[in-house]
This record gives sequence, structure tokens and C-alpha cells, in this order.
Amino acid sequence: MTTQIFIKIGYACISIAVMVAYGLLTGGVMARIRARVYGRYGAPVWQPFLDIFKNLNKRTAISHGMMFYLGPIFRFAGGLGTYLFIPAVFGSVLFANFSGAGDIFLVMYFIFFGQLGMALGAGEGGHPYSGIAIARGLAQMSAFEVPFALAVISIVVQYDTFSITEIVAAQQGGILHWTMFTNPLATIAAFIALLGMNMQSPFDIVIAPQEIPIGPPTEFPSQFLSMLQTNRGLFLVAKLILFMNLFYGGATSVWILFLKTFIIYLANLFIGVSFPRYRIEQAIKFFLKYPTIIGIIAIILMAMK
Amino acid sequence: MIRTVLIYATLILMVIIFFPLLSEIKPLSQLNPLAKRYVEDSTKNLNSPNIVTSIVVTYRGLDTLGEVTVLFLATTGIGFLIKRRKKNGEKGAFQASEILQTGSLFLFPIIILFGTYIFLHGHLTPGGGFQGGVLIASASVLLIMANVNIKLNHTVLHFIESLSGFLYVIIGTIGLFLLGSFLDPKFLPLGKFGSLFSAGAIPIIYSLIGLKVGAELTNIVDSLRAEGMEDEK
Amino acid sequence: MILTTVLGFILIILGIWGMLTQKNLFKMVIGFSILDSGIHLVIVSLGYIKDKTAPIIDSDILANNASSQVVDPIPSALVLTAIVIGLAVTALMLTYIIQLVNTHNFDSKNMKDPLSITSYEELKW
Amino acid sequence: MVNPLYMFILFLAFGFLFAILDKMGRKVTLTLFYGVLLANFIIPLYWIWGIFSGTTSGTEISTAGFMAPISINLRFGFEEIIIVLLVNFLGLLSAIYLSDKFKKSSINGMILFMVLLMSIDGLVMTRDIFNIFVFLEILSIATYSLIAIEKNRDSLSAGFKYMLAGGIASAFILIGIIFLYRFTGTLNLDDMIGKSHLLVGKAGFLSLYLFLFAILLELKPFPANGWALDVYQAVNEGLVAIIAVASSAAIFFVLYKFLPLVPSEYYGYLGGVGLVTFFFSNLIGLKQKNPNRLLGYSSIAQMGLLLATLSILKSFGSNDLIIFQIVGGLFINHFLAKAALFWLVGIVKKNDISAWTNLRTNPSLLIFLGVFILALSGLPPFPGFWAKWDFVMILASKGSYFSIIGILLASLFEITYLFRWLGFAMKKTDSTEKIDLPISKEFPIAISAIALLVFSVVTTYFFKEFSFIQILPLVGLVLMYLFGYLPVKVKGFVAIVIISTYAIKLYSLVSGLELFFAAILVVGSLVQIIATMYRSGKREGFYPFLVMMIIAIGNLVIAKTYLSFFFQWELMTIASYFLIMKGKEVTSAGLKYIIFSMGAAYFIMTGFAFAPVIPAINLSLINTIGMKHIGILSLSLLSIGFLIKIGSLGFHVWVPDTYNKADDDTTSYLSSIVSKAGIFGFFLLAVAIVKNASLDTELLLTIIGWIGVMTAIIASIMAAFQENVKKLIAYSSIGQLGYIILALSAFNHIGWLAALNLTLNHMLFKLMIFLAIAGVIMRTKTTNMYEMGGLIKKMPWSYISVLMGIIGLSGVPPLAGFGTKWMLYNALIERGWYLQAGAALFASGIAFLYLFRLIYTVFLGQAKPEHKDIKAAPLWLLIPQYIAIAVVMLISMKPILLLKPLSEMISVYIPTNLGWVGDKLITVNGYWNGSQVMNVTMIIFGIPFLWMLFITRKVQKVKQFNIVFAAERPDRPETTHFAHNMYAHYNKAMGFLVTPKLAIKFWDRVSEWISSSGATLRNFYSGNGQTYLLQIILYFIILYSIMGGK
Amino acid sequence: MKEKKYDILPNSELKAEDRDLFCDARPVPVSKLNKYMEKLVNWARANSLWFLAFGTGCGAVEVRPLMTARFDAYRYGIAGRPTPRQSGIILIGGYASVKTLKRIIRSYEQMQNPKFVISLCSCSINGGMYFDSYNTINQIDKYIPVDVYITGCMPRPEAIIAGFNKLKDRIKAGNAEGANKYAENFDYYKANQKKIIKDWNMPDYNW
Repeated sequence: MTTQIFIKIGYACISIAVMVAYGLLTGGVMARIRARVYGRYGAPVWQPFLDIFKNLNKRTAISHGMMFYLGPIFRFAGGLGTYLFIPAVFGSVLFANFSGAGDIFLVMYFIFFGQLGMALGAGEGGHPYSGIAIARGLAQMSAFEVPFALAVISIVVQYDTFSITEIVAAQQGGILHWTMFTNPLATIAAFIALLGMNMQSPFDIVIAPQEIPIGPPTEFPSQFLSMLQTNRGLFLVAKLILFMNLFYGGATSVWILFLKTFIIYLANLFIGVSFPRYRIEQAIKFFLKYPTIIGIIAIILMAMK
Repeated sequence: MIRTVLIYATLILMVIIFFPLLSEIKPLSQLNPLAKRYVEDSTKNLNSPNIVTSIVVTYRGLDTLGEVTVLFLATTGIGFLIKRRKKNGEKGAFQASEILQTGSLFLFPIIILFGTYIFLHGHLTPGGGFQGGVLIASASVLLIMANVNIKLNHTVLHFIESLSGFLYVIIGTIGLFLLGSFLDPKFLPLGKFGSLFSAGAIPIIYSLIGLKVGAELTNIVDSLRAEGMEDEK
Repeated sequence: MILTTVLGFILIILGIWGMLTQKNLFKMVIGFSILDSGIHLVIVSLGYIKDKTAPIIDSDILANNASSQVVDPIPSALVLTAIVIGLAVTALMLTYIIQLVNTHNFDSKNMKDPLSITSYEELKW
Repeated sequence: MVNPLYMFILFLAFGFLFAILDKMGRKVTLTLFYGVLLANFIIPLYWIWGIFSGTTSGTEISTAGFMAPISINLRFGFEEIIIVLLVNFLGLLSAIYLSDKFKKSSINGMILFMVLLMSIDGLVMTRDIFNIFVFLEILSIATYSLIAIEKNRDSLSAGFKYMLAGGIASAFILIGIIFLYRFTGTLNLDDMIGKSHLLVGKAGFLSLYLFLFAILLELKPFPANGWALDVYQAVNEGLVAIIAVASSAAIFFVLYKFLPLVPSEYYGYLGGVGLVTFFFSNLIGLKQKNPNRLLGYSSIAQMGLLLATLSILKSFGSNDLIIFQIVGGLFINHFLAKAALFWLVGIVKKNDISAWTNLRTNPSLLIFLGVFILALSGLPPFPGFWAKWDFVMILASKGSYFSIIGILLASLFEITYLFRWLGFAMKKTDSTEKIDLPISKEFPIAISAIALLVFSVVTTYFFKEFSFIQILPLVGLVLMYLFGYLPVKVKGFVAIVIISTYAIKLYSLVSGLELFFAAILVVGSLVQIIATMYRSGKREGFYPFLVMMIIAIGNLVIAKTYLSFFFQWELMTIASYFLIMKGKEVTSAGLKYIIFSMGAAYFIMTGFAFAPVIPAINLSLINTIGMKHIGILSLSLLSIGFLIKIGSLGFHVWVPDTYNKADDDTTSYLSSIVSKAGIFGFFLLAVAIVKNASLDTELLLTIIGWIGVMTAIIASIMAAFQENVKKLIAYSSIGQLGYIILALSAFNHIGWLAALNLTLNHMLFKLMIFLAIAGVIMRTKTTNMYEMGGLIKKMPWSYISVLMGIIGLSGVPPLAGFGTKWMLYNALIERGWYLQAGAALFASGIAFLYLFRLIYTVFLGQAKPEHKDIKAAPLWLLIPQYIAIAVVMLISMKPILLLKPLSEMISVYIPTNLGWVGDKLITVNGYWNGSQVMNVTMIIFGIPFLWMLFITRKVQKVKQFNIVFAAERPDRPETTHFAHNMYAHYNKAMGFLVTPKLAIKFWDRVSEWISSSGATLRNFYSGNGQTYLLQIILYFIILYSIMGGK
Repeated sequence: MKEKKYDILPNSELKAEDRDLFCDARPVPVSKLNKYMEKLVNWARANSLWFLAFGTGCGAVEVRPLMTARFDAYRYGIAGRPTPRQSGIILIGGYASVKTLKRIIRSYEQMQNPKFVISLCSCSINGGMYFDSYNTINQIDKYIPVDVYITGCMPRPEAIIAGFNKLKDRIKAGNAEGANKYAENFDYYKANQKKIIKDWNMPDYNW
């Protein structure tokens, strides 16, 4: 029993390491692709690693208090948890993570864990911009959660299970078994939600770098920032894997995982670089209009089957 | 305008509503059983020729006690409402002529006497305590009207009033005590049918009522007069 | 239909008319008195039996056959009580009017007629 | 036995004699006066003793030595004895109250008073209709005369109007009597009843109608009652007590005597007259500000109710015992309470109820006022409560829907104006104005209060066969009052001892679901008592009601019948109302609370009324409720009642204000405990539905489900826009309760499990949050969140508590909150309620908004300079919070400890479809392993934490203003604290859902419409005596044309 | 370099009631890591140059083009950061008026060690055309330690990139220890700053 647990933990560590690396690399690659879109060359793909390493080795840091100190830790734990409760690769023991502990709703709610902790940490920082950014972020989140939740419910209805593993299993056996084709409306709704979730343009006013210095982490220096950056890679991958599992047939090997998540993110990115920014209330109204209606139709269609 | 229409409509409707009371009532041809019993019982058990009196004083004695109480209440109430002031000026009041004054003084004892006769013979002849009392009161009224300056002795009036009322209750209680029934006049001998001293306590009760009514009505009229005069100042 | 009863009811309606239309307090009381008298008439008339005499047994009426010769004695007894009560109420009403006039505020600004029922509307709702 | 006629003799003899005796000095007459009154109180008392000891059963008295019908006879049976006793009792008290008047004014006052009482006794006892007329006239004339005891213009003009109306009444009655005599040939009532077949034709009916109308008129039916109101307003209160109560009682009794003569098909019309009067008098009373006139409306309404109950019950052919219980209950209630209220008004001498605020300076008067108002409102344990309950039960069994609606709506109106009055009286002011309070005036009030209470307890305990534990809330109330003089801490301790003892007792009585609810409600309350000890001083009147409320809530769970459930429910409502009223500026909030609570209570009552009677097994309601088939109507009514109580969408308008204005620890009780009573009610319903599988409840449940989820969404949005911290939590509370009923209405095993879990969690989380915020409010002395900020440094313990609370409420793993949310979604999906599930997710997304606002604006951000020196929250407040946190942690680490037993409880009703593998819970669709999630979370949190400790080389702890600031240094914390109008952007996007404030507008319109219709209607009462006459005669005609068609 | 204990700064220019709101610790020099580790870290620092996007003077207009497609400074790991907490470099964009100096000092002090200063334009070296202005600083390195000067009025973006590369070299060589220098000579710098800035109204060290 104990050994089993240790093996499990060992596997989890490996899988996390792989995914963090992959996530940061994806980030680097995407930055480069984005630069190409703008007609630049852009930073090297390993730039995220360098930045993290540099920040990790800053000589000083400041802290506003206990909650401030814990904020990034919450955030990172949230990223870790989100990832760890998703079965990353279908059928792989190594990448199965702790998906036995809970199902899709656990993952959906665990996403909030890090966000809440970070919000509180940033809040203790006392910087008004943090508060503004969090207020915006929460408002936007409450909106994009709706189409996402509807999409999830729609596929839950479709596959009659909450278990991500089973949802992936049901999509095996050919590209046409993917949710993307069997339930295109849910996929569309969720994809739009993903834009908001990733804070891609046009939904990036939350961090609005020029207006309110990058939002919640305004006060976080040095090691705190490095932890946040690490999480960024991991959390991004976690979200992409979740979407891949739910809508795009999952992955049977880690390479397929890399490919699919990369493509999902790429699609995401292309939309992101092509649109200007919505104001927050516009974003909310948008999310609660078209994607929500699509999501509702998706549910109704699935419920009628 | 609406109000006037409404009032007349109301009155017409009242007429319509009351009409069955007139149209559906057939004139009586004989006494109903209860009345018959009264008529028979009164002569038999009470020795009172005047059946109305027996009903008033005995059978429905409680009503009469109530009636007396009502009158008593009226005087008390009026006394309660109107605070009598000692110095009633008579300025501007109508001064009766000499003839009237003298005439009224002449008539006064006669009327009193007549009233007394009426209530004493209440159980024998038409009339009774109330009628007698009213006669007595009318004598007082005559006096008051004719002599503006006359001052009635209220203490005496009240005394008569209270005492006669009290005695009435006591007589009723004696009935309750002796015969087990309130206002039972039969604790006194019924006497010979048709004589003055017959029908148990009925003549006594009626006399008390007569006194009381006389005193009370006098009192009422006098109270109103006193107040009215005061008003003219 | 007995004429007296009809008369009584006419008085009743007349009394009500008086109470409803006359603004003067005294006239209203007079209306009430008429109403009362009407009722008394009705009461007495209801006890009347044609060709019968008063319920007093004297030499003309034999005690053993009294019940077939007299009118109903009960309404007579009742009307006695009713009259006295009516009297008491009327007396009280008059006293009230006197007192109402006494409490009236006789100054030049107060245009209200102390004897009109419409002058006593302070209490409402 | 003493002959009851001696009462008349005493009254009359001394009445006649007093004019003479007064010459001997007022002392003599006064002594005799009170002696006579006392003697006449003792005589019926003696009789009643005889009746109860079985030596007599009343008597018939004939007068003048002849038997009825020749002579007038009187009856002194049980009913007569009771009423005469009460009348003479009231007379005695009233005389004591008026003693200073009697001392000063002329002897005639006393005489009139005695004769008045005699006439009332006579009216009650006599069996002869002409005698009734005589006594009625004596009564009237005595009253006319006594009205002028204050010789002012108002009372005189009122008296004159009264005389006009009375004159018409006596005219009608006289015509009626003579024609009745003419038709039946008798004046004796019993005789006449035997000959009622002789009353034929229109004339026969008309003669009956004339008599009846006169009696009705004396009972002041709406709208022919303007004169009576003027009398009530203008006349001396000591006297009005007699007029409004004793005289009306006697006339009512005359009606009662006369009813057998009336053909039974007319009873319905009489009931209608009563109902119309009850309804419209209360409606018009809503606008009334003058306490005398207010009581006048209330009196008239109560007489209308008595009339309605009597005639409706008669028309149903109910047996005499039931009639006696119901009418008698209402009667005694009205009799004692109304009279005393009139006296009270006479003492306080304020012409506007809003000026009654200085009553606090005289607590005894305030207590009396409270007692009487509770009694009049028909709240337990007062007799009116039982009567109203029984009556509604009977009406329901006969299907008289309109009567029920009318009576309950009117009762609600009555409660509204009575409690508005009480609210004013309980208002806290700085005024120290003392009320002049002679003992002679307080004594009668006190005696009637005591009499009312004794009577209530006796009926409750003996006649309703209530066990000791069921009146325990009241016992607790009294017990705690005995400790009133002790300081808070000691009283809190005593309360804890009492409640613990009770809890132990309760534990032996419950099992299954009851055990769960008992544990939540009673143990939860017990823990919170510790928090109440944070106040200093005495906190008078707080603990008694607290103990009462807790025990009542506990008793709800073990109630065995509908009645006892409702009884406890009402006790809970009363107690919580008084707890709320301890707050500051709580007048309107308290009024809202009581109106909505009573509205809820009435729905529940009618719901029970339409439910089948449950078999009398010695089991609590939750076990027995489903044994008989409950109809959909009953279920719907009960649902509405409970929905109001938990403040769901549309009915939520009372919640924020009430929670906001009540004391902070009271609010915690309201949110965490009292609202759970409504949830318990819902569980009762659910059990009833589950046991009646044949019933089609799909629609009902769907509606409730949607209400639940919409409540959650709208309340969450509302919460996000609040600036007031308590209102924010209040809306949050509303939203959370919405989840609970959503879960419950899903109606599957997991749904119920979720509902139970949510109930527990909500109790714990709200306890934590409210108590923590109570500490904050206590220290910062404000409730505006933007005036707080940065308190994490000063009050870290409160912060942790709130943090745990919001994590739990938002449903973020790993705390137990997630489990409940997860089960909720499971339940909804299993049920097929997909859109509801989506909406629930939406709501929980919005919940983050307000939860973050709560913790951020209060504890994070910039601290205010004025809070520089504040201390941490008092230990008393923290202890319960940390107990709750411990429980939360336990059930989060090992959810199985809670879930398995709960699942077993539920499987009694709905078979389980859950599976357990180790700690893992497996449902039809999903699975969840709470312990594992907790462990994983702790590890993934712990490792980065250690890593962070390891890598951070030099962390400088900085202070509040060391924030990134490009220009000058930050100016003031206020300008740097992002808190006011925090979700302005969200408001722009979603505000359209809540800014119309439809619910508030709706209720505003309703209340506006009701009160303005009342205001319009009262224009009937123009003040003109002649108009009143016209109204009376028109009423006569209209009633005749309605009734006379037959 | 030995670690010093934190001293308390007097913050004498602050009002008494404001002192509680600011941290009063004195900055201390922080020792380097061990030799190899420090080299590795310096390499990372040199390739991840985050500058504070805060234009203090007319020279700042030349910084914008750096980020455009034409110059694409991202290639060198150069990126702007909107908050001083996360930036390592502050660019003094030309002449610094007294008023701006205050902001420069605040921003500089809010950055975390190690931090570097690049001074653009002649004005910040010797006052340039504003040498005799009453409110322009002639010599910026009296107030904060400067690592690299880029001369010109104004320097072209290419020159700025060259300057950044110069800084890279300095960092790699382990010579860019401005932050420690500032801490070591804190009193000197503070005295100079306070001499110029009259309305100080901020703590002595803006943590």
C-alpha cells in the first residue's frame, strides 16, 4: 500500500516535471509564433525558463504578510491540483495522476482553488490595482464559466458520466468519435470559454498590462513571481489537457497529448492575436449571450437524444 | 343631490320592505294561548282585575324593574351630564301672568291627588304607577312653567326617587326570600278580588313606581330647564 | 290591514325621513320621537281585536269568560315599557344637544351652526 | 348556591341608594361600590367552582313566582356563568382603573357604572326577547350617560352619533319583537324556538330580520359602524374597555342565544357579515395612527371574527363543544387583551402610535403591551391561537377557501398594525420621559395580563394535552427572566446549562433524520450561545427569548402533530421577532420580519389544514406525515410557507433588512439556525411526497427547483452589489438556501444527501462568517465594507474563520463545501435537470464575486488609520467559530464519517444508489474521494510551501504603504482601498437583473395598494352622524335584499 | 561581503502619524552566491533583462521603437515590465528634473536586488543643454548608481541595444553590483538626494 502510494507520488512528480517543461516551452514557442505574426523574431523559446531562473535567484524580495506569502503557493498548488486530478494520457499509468480522487466537477472547482488563494494574496498586497484586476477577473470568470459549464453538462449528458477517463474512453475509435464532431455545439461553447479562461484577447482586460500593471501580481517580486510563472506553464497545460480530454478525443500517448494541446493552444492564440480587447462588461455580456445560447442548445440536443 | 336621491330611494325601499308586515298580517280574531293564560291566571292567582297591571308588575316584573331603572338612569345621566349650578339667574326668562301663576298653584294639588289615585288603583282600573307618576310630574311641570322662580327641592326629589327604587328592589327581594322567586308579589295576602288592598304587593309596587316616576320626570324637566336658562345668559 | 298599523308605519317612515334629512339636531330628535310614536302605534294596533274591550275585569266582563272578551293585554304592557324607554332616550338626546351647544366655540371665525349635525365631524376615518 | 339574582339586587339596590348614601361621604359609597363589584365577581366565581367541582350545572330562574313562558325567566348555565364572571371581573378592574374619576366626579358615575354592569349581566342571562330589549336599552342609556364622563366636545358628539344609531337599532328591535310576538304568540325565547315554524312568509322573515339586524348593528358591522369608532376614539379608555369588550360580549351572547331561532340557511350570511367586518376593519385599521381608534378597528374586527366563527360553525352544524372551544377561545382572548390595551392607551396618553417610543422607560408596561398584542394577533400560547387553528382546520375540511383567505389575510392586516405599534413602543430612544403610573391604573392591566397568561397556560397544558416538553420554550422564557438581574456572562452560562440539559433530553427522543436536524439546530445554537457572551452589561430580555427560540426550534423536530409543529413554529417566530427587536433602528425591519413570518405561518397553517389528519401514533411528524395521502394543494401551500420563511426569490425582501438591523449575534442565529427551520419544513414535505408515490408532484418540484436556482442566482448578484457587510451575508444566506431547496427538490438519494450536507455546511459556514463579522463590526463600529479594510493584521483569527467560511461556501475543494456542491450537481444530472445544473454553476460562479468582496474589502487591502489600535475579536466570539472550524475540518478530512450515516437515514425514504469503495463515494455518474482530495491538496500545498521557505533568501516584511506607486507616495488609505462600488463593471453588465428590484417594487405596490384601499374605504366614515344613519339604513336594505330572497 | 543587521531608518521627513505606514528598514548589501552558481545566475540575469517601462524624459521616446518589429529587442531577452517589483533595470530617459528624480528614486528603490541602471542621453550625464537649469539634475550618478551610460542627444535605438549589450557583459562579468553599492553608500546617496529634493514626504527608503 505504502509502496503503491510512493510509486504514485513518484509518477506524479515525473508527470508534473514533464508538463511544466512542456508548458513553459509551449509558452516560449507561442511567444515566438506571436512575434512572427507581428513581424518580429521574438525571444528564444527557452526564454520562460531563463526568466523563471532569474526571478528565482533574485537576492531580495518583499512580503506584505502571511497571506501575501501564501498567495503564489496557493496559486501553484491550484495549478498542480488541477493537473493532478486530470488523467493526462488515456491508459497511461504514469500520466494517470490522481484522477481516481474525483471527476470533472472536482477539476472544475479545483481551478478556483489557486485563483482564490492568489486573489487573497494579492489582496493583502494592498495595491488597488490588484483589487481592480481581481474584481475584473472574477466578473469575467463568472461569465465564461457559464458556457463552459453548459458545455461540460452537455457532454456529461452525452456520455452519461462525470469521469474524465470514461469520457475519453467513449471518444476512442476514430476521429469522428471525438466530442468535437459528436457534439460540435458544446465544443464551440467551450472553446469560446477557453479564450476567456486563458485571458487571451479579446478577453485580456483582466491583466491589462498598460492600464493596471499586469493585474493581481503587481506586488509580487522575485521568487514569488517565479512560482507564479512556473504555475503559468503548468496551469496552461492542465487546462489544455482538460479540453483535449473532453472535446478532442484525449490522448493515448504523451506525444499525441503534446500535439493536440499544441494545436488547441495555437488556435486559441490565432484568435487572440487577431482581436482587440473587450471591456469587462462587454466580455460578460458576450459570454452570457452567444456561447451560452449555444451551450443551452447543446444541452437540449443531448438531452433529447 | 346624490344624497337626496339616495335618501328618498332608501325611504321608498324601506316602504317596500315593510310592506309585507302590513299585507301579510291578518287581524286577530281571538287571543293567542299565552294571552289567554294571562287573562285567566291573573284573575285566579293574582286577584288583579287589571290584567295589564298584573303583566306589568308581576309576570313581566323584571321588565318593569328595568323600565324603572331606565328612567332612573335617564335622570342620573342627565344629572351627570348637566352640572347644576346654584345661582340660576332668571333674567330674560318668560314671566307668567298672575292668573297663570295662581291657577297653577290651584291646580297643582288636584293633579297630584289625581295621579295618586291613578297609581293606587293601578291594579283595579286603567292606569297605574307610570301613568300616575306622569300625572304627578305634569303637575310639577305646570308649576315650573308657571313660576319661573320656583326652586324645587332636589334633595327631597332624589330621596323619594332613591328610596322608592330601593324599596321596589327590597320588595322584590322579599319575594325571593320568602317565596323563592324574585318580584313575587304573593307574599302579601291576595285579598278580595277587586278591592284596593288586594293582589298581593302589586299596589305597593305600583305606588312606589308612581312616586318614583313622578319624582324622576320632575327632576328631568327641572334639570333641562335649569340648563336652558343658564344658556340664555 | 289595520288602519292604525298603517298609520304607525307611516309615522315610522316619516320619522326616518326626519332623521335622515333634517340637519338641525332638535329636528332629528323630533324625527326620532315620531319614529318612536309610530312604533308604539304599531305595537298597540297589533294587539287589537275587533269589537273587544280593554283587559280589565270589572262588572261588565265576567272573570270566567274574560279571555273571549278582551283584547290582547301583552302589547299594552309592552308599549308601556317602550314608551318610558323612548322617553328616557329622548330626554338624554335633548340633554346631549344642550351640552353640545355648551361646548360650542362661539367666536366670530367659527361659522359652524352649533345646532347642525354637520358641525360635529371632527372625529372621522 | 347563591341565587344569581342577588347580583341584580345588589347592583340595583345600591344603585338606587347611592344618591342618598353619598350624603354620608364619598368614602362610604366608594367602599360599598367596590364591595358590590367584588361580591358580584365572587358570586359567579363561586358558581364556576361549583361547576368544576360537579356540585351544580347551572340553573334556570323564573321570576314573579310563575314559570316561563308566563313570566320572564333567566338562565345561568355554563356559558352564562363564564361570561358573567368575565364581565364582572372586567367591571371590577375597570372600576379600579377609573377610581380617580369616581373619587372626583359626581356619585352618578358610580350609579351608572353599576347599572351598566347589571344590564350586561341581564342581557346575558335573560331568556325573554322583550326583556332583552329592556336590558339593551338600559345598557345603551347607561353607556350614553357614561360617555360624557369626559365632558368634552369630542365625546359628546361621538355620544350623540351613538344615540342616533342606537335609536335606530332600538326602533328596529322593537318592531321585530312585536311582530315576533304576533307570529309566535310568545316572548319567551325557548318557547319561540319551539314555535319558529310559525314565522312564515316575508313578514315572518322580516320580523326575525329586524331583531337580528338590530343585534348585528350593536355588534358594529362594517360599514355601518362609523359611530362606534368615534365612540372608541373619544371616550375615556376605562369606559371604552367596558363598551368595546363587555357590552359587545353581552350583545354577542344575545346573538348566540337568538341564533337557534334563525333558520340555518341564513347562518352563512351572518358569517359573511362577520367576515366582511373582520376583513375591512383590519384593512382600514392599517392606516390608523391614533391608538384609541386603532383599537376600535381591532375591536370591531374581533367582534366580526367572533360573529363569523360562530355563525359559520353553526352553519356547518358543528357540535357545541367545538363551537365553545373556538368561539370561547377567541372571545376570552379578545376580552382580556382588548380591555387591557384600552387601559394601557389611557395611561400612556399619546395620540399617535409613533410617539409611543418612551414605553421602554417603563418595562412592565412594555411587557404588558407585548403580551396583549401577541394575544390579539392569535399567537401561541394565547387562546386565540388555538381557536384560529381549530377554525381554519374546520373551514378547510368544509372547503371554505374564501373564508380561509379572508380570515387569514385580515389577520395579517391586524398583525401589521398591531406590530407596527409594538415596534414603535420597543424603539430605542434617548427619551427619559417617565410615564405617570398610578398603581390603580397598572393593577387592572397587570391582573388581566396575568389572567390571560394563566388561562393560556391552563388551556395549553390541560385542554390541548400538551406535554411538558412542548411548553418548555415558555418555561425557559420565564426561567431566564428570573435571572434577568445577572450579568451577561452568568446568564449565558445559565442558558448553556438549560440548553444542554434540553439537548440531552432531546437526544433520547430522536433518531434518524430527526437526530440530524436536532443536532444541527440545537447543538449549533448551543455553540453560538458562547458567542452571545461577548457583550457587556445585562442584555435584558435577550436570553429569555434566545432560550425560548432554541427550545422551540428543537421541539419542531420532535413535534408529533401538525398542531404542535405549528405551535412550536409560532413560538420560534415570536422569540426570534423579539430577539430582532433588540437591535437598533429595527422598527421597520422587525415589522417586515413579523409580517412575512406570519404570512408564512398562515400558509403553513392552511397547508396543514388541507392535509389529512395523521394517525395518532407516538412518533414525530417526520415519521408519520406521509402515512396518509397528502394532496397537492396542501403541499403547495406548505411549500409557499416554507419558501417565505427561508426568504426565497420574491419573498426575500424581508431578509436583508432584518439581518442587517438585528444584533450581530442574533443575525448569526437567524441565518444559521432559524432559516434551517424552514429547511426542516421542506424535509417534512419531501418525506410526505416520497411516501405518496402515486402523487404527481413533478410540476411542483420543478417549480420549487427553479425557484431555488433562481434564488441562488439573483441573491448572489444582489450580494455582489452590497456595500453593507451584513446585507451581503444576508443575500448570501438567501442564495445558499436556494441551493438547499434545489438539491432537495431533485428528489433522489444523492440530492437529499446534498441537501442535508448543505444544511449542515451552511449552518457551520454562516456561523463562522457571521460571528467573525460580528467581531469586526464590534471593533470597527461600522457595517460599511469600504470603511473597513486591512483588518487581517489586527484580527487574524477572524480572518481565518472568514477564509474557511468563504472557501466552504464557494465550494472550492478540498473543504466540505465542495462535496456538497458535487453532490448537488450529481443529483441534478441524475434527475435530468441539466439547465438547472448550469444555472447552479452560474450562481456559484457569482458567489465568488461576493465572497471575495467580503474577505477582500474587510480584511485585505488598506487598513484605515482609525482602526490603528483595534484589538482582535473577543474570545467569546472566536470560540464558537473555531469549534465550527474544527467540525468543518473533520468532515472535510473524513467526509465518510458524515455521509454514510446520512445516506442510511435517507435510504429509509429513498433507496440508495450510492457505492462506497473505501473513502470513495460513487454515484450513478461520478465519484469523489474526499479524503484523498484533502490529502493530495495538503501535499501539493505543503511542498511548494517548503520550497518557498527554502528559496526565499531575503524577504523584507514591508508595511501598508510600501506598494508600487509611481508618483508621490499614497495619500490616504481610504483613497487606496479599492472597495466602494467594487463591481461597478459587473453592475453595468448584469445589473439589469437586479436593479429593477422587482420583488421590492412588487411588495411595495402590494402594501401601497392595500393601505390606499384602506385609506379610500375609510372615507365611508365621514364623521357626519346623519350619514352614518343613512349608511345604517342602507345596510339594512342591502343585507335584507341579499338575505331576503329566500 | 559580510551581512549587516538591519538598521532602522529615522524617516524623519514623514509626519509622525504616517511613519507606521512605511517600512523603516535600511537596505543592506546582499552577498553573492558561490562562484559557479553566481556565474550561472548572472548568465540568466544577462539574458532576461526586464526593464521598467517608465519614461522619465525625452529619451524615452527612443525606447518604444526597441519593441517594434524593426528592432525587436525581445530577441535579446529584453522586455518591458509594468511594475518595478518585477523589473531589474531602470532606464533614465534623459534629463531628470528634480520632480522626476523623486519618482526615479522611488521606482529604483522599489525594485529588487540585483537591479541595474542604464542612463540615456547626455543630460543625465552632465545636464546637457539643461546644464544651467534651476531644476534639472546634472549628474544622475550622484543620486543612484549607474551601470551603463548611453550618450547622445538622443541615442538611437541601436545605441540603446548596444547599451543593453554592454550591461549584459557587465552582468556576466559580475560587475553590475549597483544595488549593493547603493546599499553600502546609502547615506551618501540619501544626503545627495535630500539636498536636491525639498518636499521629500516619503520614507528614507521606499521598500
